Amino acid sequence: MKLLYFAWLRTKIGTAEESVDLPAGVSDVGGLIDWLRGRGPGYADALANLAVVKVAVNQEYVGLDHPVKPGDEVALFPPVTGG
Amino acid sequence: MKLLYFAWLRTKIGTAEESVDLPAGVSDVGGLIDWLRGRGPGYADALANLAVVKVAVNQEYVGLDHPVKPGDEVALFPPVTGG
Amino acid sequence: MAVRVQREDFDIGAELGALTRGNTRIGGLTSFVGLVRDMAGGDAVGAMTLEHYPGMTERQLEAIETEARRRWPLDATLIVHRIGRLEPGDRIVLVACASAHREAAFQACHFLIDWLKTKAPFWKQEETPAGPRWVDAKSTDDDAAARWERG
Amino acid sequence: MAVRVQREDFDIGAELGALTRGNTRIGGLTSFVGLVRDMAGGDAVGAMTLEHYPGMTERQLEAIETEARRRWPLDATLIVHRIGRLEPGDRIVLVACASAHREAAFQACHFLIDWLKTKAPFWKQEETPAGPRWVDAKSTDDDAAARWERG
Repeated sequence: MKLLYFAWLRTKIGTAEESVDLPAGVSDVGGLIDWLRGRGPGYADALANLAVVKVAVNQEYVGLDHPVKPGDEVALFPPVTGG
Repeated sequence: MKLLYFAWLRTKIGTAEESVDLPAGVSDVGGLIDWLRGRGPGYADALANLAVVKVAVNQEYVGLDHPVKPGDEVALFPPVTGG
Repeated sequence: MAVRVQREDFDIGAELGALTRGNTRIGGLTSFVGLVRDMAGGDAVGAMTLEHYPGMTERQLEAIETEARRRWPLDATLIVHRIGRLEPGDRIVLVACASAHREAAFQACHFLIDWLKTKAPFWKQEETPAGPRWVDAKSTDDDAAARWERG
Repeated sequence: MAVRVQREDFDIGAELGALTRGNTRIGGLTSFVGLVRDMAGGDAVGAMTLEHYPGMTERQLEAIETEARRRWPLDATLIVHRIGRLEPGDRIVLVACASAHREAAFQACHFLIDWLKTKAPFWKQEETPAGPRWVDAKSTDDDAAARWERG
């Protein structure tokens, strides 16, 4: 699956995009975020407060219980500030 | 005093502007309109329904009880339709 | 802070560009352009002629603009209204408000056009297949203006 | 019905002129332009950089535009949003709605910018004397967007 990070999530994690295999036992966004937190201090810091993390799967906003599967594009980013 | 008529009041009265001496006994807008109605059928027709006649004295909207005096500019016109 | 009544068309880009140029406190610019429609009340309209009360029109527009600036924190406002003969698709009026905040810019612009429509002495005469016809004032315009009466 | 994300500035007059040209059903055109302010949260801001999520941004803008057209009778809509580095006074976004009726044009334009601000994936990073700073989402923007939730 493809993972995308924007704005300060990108800065904290240190990369804009990465490809990972769907980790064993992960079936939804919440599980994926738990797994990502274990990948290093940058991830743990970026994902510490989910109140300020938005998630899109295949370019649609979703909640933490949304399923993830191989091939998905999962994006994590802060609340938007355009306009 | 100077009298101005706009839109269909002008069409019905048949003139855009005229100068008249303040008629004897006329002291307010209502009195002036009563006097104008007697000047001819065009005036009477134009001023038949005061619900659709607006009045400005010296370029400010006023009511029928507003005083009129020599030298005033009195305008009569329908509800506005700009914009 | 400008009010103009003119026969000529206006250049929206030039007008709006000039309104905000050099003022970096401005965060939002809301504008409204009114255009001549080819249908009014179900009858085909060929063109219209706009008449106004010179002098009082400018005074009313300035008073409306002053009221908007009293109610909202505005950095710039503009009202341009055309008179004379206009055809379908022609621009009639431009109203624009610039402010640090978009909500003020929206509210003030909406207020200006609503009040202009019921207070500024302009009158439209439409050319219809049955001959010229003075446009009646609309109660929906009175209702729109009344929303803002509370001040 | 157009949505664009671009680095270049836009020409307001050309954009708005094109939006209404040839459609004489249109009676009103409301537009909003967002500009970079030189002050944000009390600190002087030199410039900002706008980042977005290519693909999802366009999808979100199109979805917002579709929702506006479902709610109001619109003849034309336009959203242009810039990305990249912008300086104080630069234009960020243009939103415009044209309709037979001015109330629909106002409501829809206001709705579009309010929803864009909370739903379209753009992020601003400001340059401040203390270094770059990601702009926080504003609760007032959430409140403005929430007004329109009822549908």
